[in-house]
Amino acid sequence: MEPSSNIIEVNDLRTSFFTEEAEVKAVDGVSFSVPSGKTLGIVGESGSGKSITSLSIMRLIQEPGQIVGGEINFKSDNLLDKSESEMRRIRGNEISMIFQEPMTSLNPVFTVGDQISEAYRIHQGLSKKQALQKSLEMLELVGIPSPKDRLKRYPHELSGGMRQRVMIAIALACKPELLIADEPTTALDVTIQAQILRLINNLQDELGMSVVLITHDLGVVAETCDYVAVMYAGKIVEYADVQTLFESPKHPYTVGLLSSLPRHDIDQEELQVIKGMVPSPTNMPEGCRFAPRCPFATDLCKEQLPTLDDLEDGNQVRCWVYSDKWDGDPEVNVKDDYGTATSS
Amino acid sequence: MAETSVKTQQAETKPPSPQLENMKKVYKKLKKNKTAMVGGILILFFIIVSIIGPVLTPFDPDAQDYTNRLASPNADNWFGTDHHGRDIFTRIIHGTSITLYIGFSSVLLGSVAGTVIGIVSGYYGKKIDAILMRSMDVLLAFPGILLALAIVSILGGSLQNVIIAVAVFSIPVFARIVRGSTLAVKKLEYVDAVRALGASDFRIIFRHILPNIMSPIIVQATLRMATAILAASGLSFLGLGAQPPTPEWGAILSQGRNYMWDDPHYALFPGLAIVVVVLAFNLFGDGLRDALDPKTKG
Amino acid sequence: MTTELLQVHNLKQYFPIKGGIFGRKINDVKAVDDITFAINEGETLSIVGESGCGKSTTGRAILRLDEPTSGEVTFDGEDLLSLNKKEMQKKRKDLQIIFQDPYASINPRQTVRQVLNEAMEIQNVLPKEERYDRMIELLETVGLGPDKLDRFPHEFSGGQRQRIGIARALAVDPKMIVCDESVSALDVSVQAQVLNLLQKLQKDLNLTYLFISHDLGVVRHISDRVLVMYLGKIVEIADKKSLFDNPKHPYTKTLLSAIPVPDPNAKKEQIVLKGDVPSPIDPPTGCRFHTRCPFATDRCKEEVPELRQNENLMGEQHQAACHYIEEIESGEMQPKY
Amino acid sequence: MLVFVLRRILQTIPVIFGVTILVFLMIHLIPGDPAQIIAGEAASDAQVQQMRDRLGLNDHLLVQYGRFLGDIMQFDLGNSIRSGNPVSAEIGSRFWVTFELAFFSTLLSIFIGIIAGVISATKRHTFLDTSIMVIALFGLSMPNFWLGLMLIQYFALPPLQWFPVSGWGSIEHMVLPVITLGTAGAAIIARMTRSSMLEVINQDYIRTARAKGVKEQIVTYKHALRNALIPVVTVVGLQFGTLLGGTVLTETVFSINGLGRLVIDSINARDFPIVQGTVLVIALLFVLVNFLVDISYRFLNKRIELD
Repeated sequence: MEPSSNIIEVNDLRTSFFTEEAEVKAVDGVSFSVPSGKTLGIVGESGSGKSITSLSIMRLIQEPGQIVGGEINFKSDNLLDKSESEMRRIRGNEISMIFQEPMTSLNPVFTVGDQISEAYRIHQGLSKKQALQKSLEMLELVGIPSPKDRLKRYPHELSGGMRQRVMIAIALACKPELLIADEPTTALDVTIQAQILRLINNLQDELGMSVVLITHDLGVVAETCDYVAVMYAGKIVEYADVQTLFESPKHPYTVGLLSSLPRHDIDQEELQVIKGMVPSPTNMPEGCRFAPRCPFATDLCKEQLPTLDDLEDGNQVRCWVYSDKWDGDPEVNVKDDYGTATSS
Repeated sequence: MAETSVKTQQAETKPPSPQLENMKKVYKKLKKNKTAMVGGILILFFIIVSIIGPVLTPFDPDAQDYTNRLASPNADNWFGTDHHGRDIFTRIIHGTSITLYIGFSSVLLGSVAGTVIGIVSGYYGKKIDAILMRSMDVLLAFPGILLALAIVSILGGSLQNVIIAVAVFSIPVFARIVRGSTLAVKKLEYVDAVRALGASDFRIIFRHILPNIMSPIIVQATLRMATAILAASGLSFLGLGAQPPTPEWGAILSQGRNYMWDDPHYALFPGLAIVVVVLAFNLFGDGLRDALDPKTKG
Repeated sequence: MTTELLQVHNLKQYFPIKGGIFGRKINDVKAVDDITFAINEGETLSIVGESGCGKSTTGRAILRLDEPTSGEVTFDGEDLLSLNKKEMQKKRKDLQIIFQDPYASINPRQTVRQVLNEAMEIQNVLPKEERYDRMIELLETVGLGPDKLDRFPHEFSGGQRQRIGIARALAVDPKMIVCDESVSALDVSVQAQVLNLLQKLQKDLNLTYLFISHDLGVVRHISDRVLVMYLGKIVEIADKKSLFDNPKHPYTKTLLSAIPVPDPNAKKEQIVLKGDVPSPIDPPTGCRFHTRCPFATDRCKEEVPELRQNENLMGEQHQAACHYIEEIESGEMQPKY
Repeated sequence: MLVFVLRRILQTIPVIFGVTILVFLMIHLIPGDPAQIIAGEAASDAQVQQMRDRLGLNDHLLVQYGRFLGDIMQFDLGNSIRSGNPVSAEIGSRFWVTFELAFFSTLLSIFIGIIAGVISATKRHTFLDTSIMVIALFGLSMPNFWLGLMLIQYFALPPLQWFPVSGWGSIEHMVLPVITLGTAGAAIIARMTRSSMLEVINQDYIRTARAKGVKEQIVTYKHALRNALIPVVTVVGLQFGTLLGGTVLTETVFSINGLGRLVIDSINARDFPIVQGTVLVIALLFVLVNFLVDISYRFLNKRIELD
């Protein structure tokens, strides 16, 4: 793999929401890149800023939100420098997006066929008839039974799983190079989730596209992604390839998250917990944002924000434990000591 | 959604009652809403005028002065005089309380009856619901003012009958809104939770449903004041409501109509008074709706 | 010897569908269709399944939050469905519920104090003077400080609200609690806190749980026994270990295989089912899973499989509703994908 | 769809019955002896008795209602006390005037209301938006009889005299009454359209359209407006009813010989058969309009299952 062939590179992205009282920094200096043809998973709990990150890439942030800084380099062009009409040519054509709620993400008053063909008509200037023909092929591709009949259906006549397939058909209609999937299976049952994930995976291979998968489900990440970025309170706290991340998680948050997850495939005595709760975006802690919940936190953590640094084994971690400045127990091993640290 | 945690502010001091707390919040939101404040101040102004206005006016609303008939607005008679030489400004001031009284009592009657019907219908459902809602449909089949007209034509034209008529045509409006809200609240898990605790229907309705549907009722009642005042003045204008020489605004307007050609002020001012008071309730109702709507951020 | 605290016999919950010109009943949603099971005192029985399988409906029917169409629900030796309204209201003291949505399950206009006080008032658990101390104790039990007593729901996070919901249920000293997707809406880190709390409470107070969830990870963690539902029917019931290590029904197997594991090295064969869950209005004949089952035969289309046990293949408490448990196990029947 | 239409018809029947019962009871709800009241204070006992016979007031209430219903079926609404003419004829001769007035006013309010509402929503929080909403609020707050009088004052009386003061027939006659009657409706529809647009614009499917690369104008006018207008349809239906009622005042102000004035004149003359008949006709017309609105709502709103 050539290291330079990243389809997209996000540098120091900052997106804020401006309320009457304050600026809420939903995404606060996020950087990552997606190697061509690969899948990057962005995981985080609610309020971590993962969805806002994805909408920022599409430049679909609505009032009172605003991208306040950073770069989004897509194929060596900075998307933040593009005009709105240039951006429109990219959306749905070179970069596409699917969303969490298949029930509400399709327009209820247009047929499935209308909604898929619109993409062809905008980006490829096809006639209505040609566009419908292409839409039909697309419905077949995403595995919808009796596609000819479904073309004339309205969204409410389809099940959740079928609607998500239609969403995928719309997104992939113009064979984009990058697909952003924002919690695409969260609203679906597990057996349907398995279908949709497999479909995205197969189509990724077939079309050779790159995928950014936003999710809160660590299982989904482990099964579908090549690289993982863990977000917490508007920042990336850890980035690694999927093997490394799950085998040797470094950041206390990642470790805590993994050990608080009840699993169906192995027995666990008691779940480790991360104490407390996600800080309010209007009231962020000063130093490391995880410090108030972190069992290892020292004064340094509470005062200064660590940077996202490269480690030897390929992880990038935003944690003082791994720096020269660390003022706590020098012998500490986050992964092994997490349980004992929380109970004390 | 971001989870918000609120910092401990007052661990020791005794907390205010929930109702007070809530009202404070609504008030804070209202204060930010300029239109609502304008509406609220206007309403307050009209209420004050209706109480102390009659004392302050220099003229007797019924004092006739044929030497000073149909005078145009001037320093003494700000709004001019009518065909009996009565001061129109004084008459409008005296009419304020009548207007507010009609609006308030008809809305009160209509909202109480409508709320009872709506809650019973929404909470118990099934047959009761079907029967009550079909009856409401029948009432709604008569365009508002026509229903009021029919009622007044039966009972005869008087202030009291206008109130009854306007109240009756408000009932189905409230019943429908309350029924819809009741159905929505009834589905919420906290209602199931108190049912699961063994709460009686009475408790569920009065402690858990009614307080949580008050917002739409209050908003509707405020907006309905506007409608009621318009309807009542319309009936008086048609000669079927308050009868002369009562200084009711619609009635004054009705008489002023005969002198439009030469004395436009006669019909202008009572109409303006109606516009302003109706506008006040509409403004305030809109503001209340925004303030009470949990969806709008405060 | 364990005693059965709750017995459910032939429970059916049909919701009528009205339609046609006259708006009369034209069909039913067969949400729960003739299920029988029991819960032992002090244990946690979980019901798992995908949306629309009838798991929540079962919980609500047992509590008579919706009146069941038919069947028998015996709780602590008493037939709940034969009680009149007043008697049932009294009985609710012993049988509580914790809901899914932490934002909808507490009256937004009540403070924690009012919520807890009302629970005790309805069931007349304690004299007025003693309630305050009990409330403080309850808050402590669920891990909230006494300073939270006069707060409103909107001042709490989702996890904290769920703790208030638990405190409300505990306020009347119930014997059994139905947890209806009680941790589903919470983030993982908070979910673990609430799960641990529920387990601790069970131990301390000898509670019996009926735990309804779609998350098999959570279910494995909290249950003693597990019941799997599909389209209103029980397809498999077993003790936890047996079910997760040795699932017998093809649906259970697919369900387990479909869940992503947070371990990229866990090589496993994933069975991906075709199609959607059929409508519970006109469920498939015979075995309801036959339309999606890779092993289905003509027999499955016609004959409804009963829950049964095979001593050689499954544990004592393990039952599955499949005609071909043995044939699938021996490899005699191969899946047709 | 057919099933829905048939079912809706079936649901309308009890409402129509309810309407006829109420209208029938009108005359019986009058305090005192209806025969005495209709015949007049000065009538002799014999005259009252005669009136009683004429109205059939001696029969059982149910018998009277049966007769009333039977008569309605044959378009027989009795005879006017004043003129002696059949009520149906009196109504028939004026029906179209009122219908035209209400119809054109509805058209005007839909046209202006929707355009103003959409402009307001798309230019949200601008001066234009605020102005439109302030005007709408005034439109909503003005009694239409006063608005009518003011329009006459400034446009029909000297010096402008652009339009006739009263009457009905030509386009010039129609302008002022239609504005008078349509203003409140336009205001309500504008407000409704605006809030509906603002709600729709936040929906997930609008985000989908944007993510597809659809132009903002097309997002607004194709994806959003189609959905936003669905709830507006119901308001238009209700507005038509309010308009029908409002004709009473408008016709009085402009001296238009329609149903509204007929009602007022008849109330004043205690000509109850006419009042009854007119109220019945207007109510039934409103029921019919609501029925049509419900069907078109169903037709527009794809989300509702055709159960």
